[in-house]
Amino acid sequence: MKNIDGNTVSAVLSNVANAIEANKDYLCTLDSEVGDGDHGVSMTIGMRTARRALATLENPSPEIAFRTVAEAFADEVGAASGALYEGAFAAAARAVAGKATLNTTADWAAIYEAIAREMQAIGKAELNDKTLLDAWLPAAQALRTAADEGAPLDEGLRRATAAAWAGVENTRHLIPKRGRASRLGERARGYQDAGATSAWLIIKTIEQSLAPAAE
Amino acid sequence: MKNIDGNTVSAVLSNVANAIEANKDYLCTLDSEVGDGDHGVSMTIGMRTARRALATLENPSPEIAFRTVAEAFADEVGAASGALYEGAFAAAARAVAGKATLNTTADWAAIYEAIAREMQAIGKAELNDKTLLDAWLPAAQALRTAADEGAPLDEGLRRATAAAWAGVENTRHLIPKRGRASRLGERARGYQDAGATSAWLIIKTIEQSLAPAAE
Amino acid sequence: MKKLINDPFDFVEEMLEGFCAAHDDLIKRVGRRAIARIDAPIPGKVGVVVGGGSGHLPLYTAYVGKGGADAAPAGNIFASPPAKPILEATRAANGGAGVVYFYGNYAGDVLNFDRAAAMAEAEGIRVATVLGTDDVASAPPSEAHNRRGIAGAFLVVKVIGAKAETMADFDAVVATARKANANTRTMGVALTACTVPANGKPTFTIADDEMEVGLGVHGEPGVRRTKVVPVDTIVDELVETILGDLDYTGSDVAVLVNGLGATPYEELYVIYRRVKQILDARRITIRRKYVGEYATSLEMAGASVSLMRLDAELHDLLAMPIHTPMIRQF
Amino acid sequence: MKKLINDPFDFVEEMLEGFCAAHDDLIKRVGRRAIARIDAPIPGKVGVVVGGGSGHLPLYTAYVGKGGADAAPAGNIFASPPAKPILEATRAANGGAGVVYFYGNYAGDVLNFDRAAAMAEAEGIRVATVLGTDDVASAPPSEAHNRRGIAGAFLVVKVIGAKAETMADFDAVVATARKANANTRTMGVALTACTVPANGKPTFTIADDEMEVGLGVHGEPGVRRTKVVPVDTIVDELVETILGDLDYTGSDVAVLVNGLGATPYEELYVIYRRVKQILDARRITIRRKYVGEYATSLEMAGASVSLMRLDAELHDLLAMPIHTPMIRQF
Ligand SMILES: Nc1ncnc2c1ncn2[C@@H]1O[C@H](COP(=O)(O)OP(=O)(O)O)[C@@H](O)[C@H]1O
Ligand SMILES: Nc1ncnc2c1ncn2[C@@H]1O[C@H](COP(=O)(O)OP(=O)(O)O)[C@@H](O)[C@H]1O
Ligand SMILES: [Mg+2]
Ligand SMILES: [Mg+2]
Ligand SMILES: [Mg+2]
Ligand SMILES: [Mg+2]
Repeated sequence: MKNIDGNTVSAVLSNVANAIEANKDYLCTLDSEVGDGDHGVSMTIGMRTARRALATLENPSPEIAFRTVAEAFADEVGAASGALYEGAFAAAARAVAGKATLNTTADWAAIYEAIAREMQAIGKAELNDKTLLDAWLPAAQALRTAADEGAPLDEGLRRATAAAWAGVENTRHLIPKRGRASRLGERARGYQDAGATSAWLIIKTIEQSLAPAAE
Repeated sequence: MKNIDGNTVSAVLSNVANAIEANKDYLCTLDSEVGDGDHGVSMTIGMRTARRALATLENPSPEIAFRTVAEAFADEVGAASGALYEGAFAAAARAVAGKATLNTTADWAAIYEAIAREMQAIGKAELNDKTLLDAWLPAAQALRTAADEGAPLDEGLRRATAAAWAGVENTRHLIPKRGRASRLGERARGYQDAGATSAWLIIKTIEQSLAPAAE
Repeated sequence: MKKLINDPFDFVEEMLEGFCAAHDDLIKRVGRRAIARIDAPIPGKVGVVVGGGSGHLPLYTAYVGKGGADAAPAGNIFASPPAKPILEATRAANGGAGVVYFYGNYAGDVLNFDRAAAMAEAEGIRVATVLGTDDVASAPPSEAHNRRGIAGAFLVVKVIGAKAETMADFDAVVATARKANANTRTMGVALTACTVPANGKPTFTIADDEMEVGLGVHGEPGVRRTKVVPVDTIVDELVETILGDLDYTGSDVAVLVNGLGATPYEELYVIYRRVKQILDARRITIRRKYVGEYATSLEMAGASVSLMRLDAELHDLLAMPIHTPMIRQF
Repeated sequence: MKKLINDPFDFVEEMLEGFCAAHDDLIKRVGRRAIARIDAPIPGKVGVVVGGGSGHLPLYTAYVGKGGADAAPAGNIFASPPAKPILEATRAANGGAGVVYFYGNYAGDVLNFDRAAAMAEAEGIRVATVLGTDDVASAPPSEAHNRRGIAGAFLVVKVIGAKAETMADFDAVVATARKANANTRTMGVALTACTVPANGKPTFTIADDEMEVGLGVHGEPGVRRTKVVPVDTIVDELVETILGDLDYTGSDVAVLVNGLGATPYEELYVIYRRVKQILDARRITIRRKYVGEYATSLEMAGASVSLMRLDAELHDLLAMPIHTPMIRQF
């Protein structure tokens, strides 16, 4: 098993940027159904800016890597997703402050929990409100359970991805309670939430990027 | 042979209105190729208004019937075609002033000549400038020749229609010298002139409407 | 959708560059994504900050100027600005008498403006927020406070800007802003979709003979999709819905007929003609009228009708002059 | 193309009804198809009459007002008005000092305005005609006088209206009008077609990835059809063509970036940004700038760039105030 240091975290977050950008159109299409069609654009702008900034860092700490992403969202994004991810990545940064490596399942459980908690604090959404929390909350919970059970990191991350995807699929059956789709009520049922989908993409990319290191 | 009095002229002009309106889209499409796509609209507005006004007249003289059409164009149309037809129908009215019937080939030759001459005076176009004169000038000439040869009215009108159509077909090979298409030069070659086409429609409808009376 | 743009990700940046260059006599840049009127901040005047996603010009950046807003942050296309440019706009607008925020009631905007407000208050700037909620199609009357803000924002900003220009104090400006919004209702119809440049595909598809009634200004679904009918029939539905939502009996009103982008001005005047017929028949008196493009949705075809119920104060404030990059009233 | 209209044959009538009702403080109707500024005729002032086919608002009816034109006849969509409303507008504009006609150089307009001029002169009204010929794409320099008039008309009318407002005499107004037109050049690009309502079909078809360079404002073919390229490349071509047509070296200029209808204002500002870059690099000084919709073609998407070469007189006249239904400058 390799050390997951700040450089690795930075590489992981760059992979996330690539994954988001590769799925820009898919995320926009989902957001078009009941929203304004820009979710893939907002996430791409944030993560692209983050990737550029990450590339300029020399041996960042994990905290700095996460904070750099938070700043990219703070500077460039806006929108509902921008406010949420700015806060979420800042919370992740605080959660890893002082740590040189993030090798354990518990390390990442703390990160996911910080992200989900901060998003909830900012956006006031609950589980089943058909938002990105429907991916982040189950993912954080699955990872925490894995950590409590002593599961290795790669297994924990896999479980988190699976939980996130189940959450995404579940959004299809929900009526939105937050965000611009919330005014549509019943008419928004049947559509998969864009924000939950990009959340799952992030979670899945972290898992896959860390797989070699976490084995 | 029946008398072609003012009521007959009025009925003929109403037929012309119907024919123009039935071909509105065709004329617009022709004008779209090299112009602004409104020729069928302008002619329809003029002839519709004329038809309504003609319907209110009681036993008009031929002069009044033509003048009514001129006034409809003057009030409602504008555009190149409106200015030309306002003048043309006014000239036709002057050409038949004082006449109760228009039974002879010479009567109609005088009308077509007055129309063509006035249009030339107003628009300053020559034969082969790719305008409605490419229908009116040959039609007037054919009718005059028929009159000079002592041909009966129905035959004269048929020859006028044929000459007008030949003129319309010829416009396809011409470069426009007048009107908004004139700036296109070579690029306008190959397209049939909208104004010449509506002129032929008028000429043909007059012929067909008068056929029973002119036999 | 074809667009006259370069890299779609540079669009807002290049647009702001051109906007600021074209109007350097009236406005100035106060941040990478924030502008302010050239003479801001005005000492002792309550500052007015408006803003939201880009793609709606003249809303909101072109509402900044004398008699209008003091400053505006500009977000990406259809995306609320982040807190940072909102804070920059807030500082630029602050003449020491506090700052009033007015923007459309959208989740993203609320999140970001609220953050900025907290940051501004931490710096000692007093902030109050008034949300635009004029879109009657977006929620039933019982949830009127949850409605979206659409074109009626123009009338409300016109009122707030004028009120602040009179040097009214903070509480008075806030109270008037709330009154203006509470008396404003809008409903619209869209005939075609629009395309977020960096997305590249239309936000929705709509058949060649259909229209969407009550559509949101970002392409969010409306209340009903139906065949296109004569515009008088459409206007009847829009105005009747508005009149059924708020009691305008015997009132003076301001009318705003707003084009969404692609609809010709000629059509807007046909709509105004019908609105006037309806209001005349009901003895509702049109005291102020605005016909044009005041809040667009990129190249969307469609229009909305807004009615603001007027008291003497609202009337007089609407009648005051305004001079911004795209809104001018003598 | 879907439109917000009733019977297409009633469109212009209903539009004028709405227009006159919406702007009854500024203009009045002086014929079934003619309007005039509310205080026309102004004794001793040279009258300015502009006009043409409808479907181009604000051109021409919304150019009528203080500092603009005195009166305007309105034709059917894309069709010159007949002589009669032109004559009505002429009478309404005539304050005894003669009337100047300005309109775009189109066959139909020339025929009808010339007729009206003859009728007006028969009534003792002195008339002079200046034709708008700014479209560089419509004829080579050797035939510049045969060119079409397009959006540059706005700048020219702004100058003529201001000159007349100074109470200059007839010959002076005519001379300034000619100078204004002679110093103005425009070139445009279209991305989509427009539809004459009573026709019902687009005037031309254009592929989803194509644009027409040099298109006429009524959908007349331009000089070249080509793939859509980045807007900077397009603007470079438009501006270079204009600069190659008239010598702007070391000049002061007015810039007009005009939207044809469906193109968002945001894109117009991106265009302005590029125009400024080009002119800055060539040390051509932008003294006046206009970005917006000044001459539209119904719902066509596209834009044009106009440059007016300025001397002191043209500059000062452009800088004077104007107050019309859709054009306001303090
Ligand atoms: N209050 C909220 N809490 C959590 N997530 C939210 C909230 N509001 C919106 N979202 C998420 O944001 C997504 C939309 O993001 P995006 O399209 O980028 O922003 P916007 O709605 O401002 O255009 C939604 O799909 C939803 O998942
Ligand atoms: N000077 C002219 N003389 C004769 N006919 C003309 C002249 N100018 C234009 N036309 C005719 O008018 C037709 C176009 O008419 P129309 O479309 O109604 O007017 P506009 O060009 O003003 O839109 C052309 O096809 C041509 O036949
Ligand atoms: Mg969105
Ligand atoms: Mg035509
Ligand atoms: Mg958005
Ligand atoms: Mg025409």
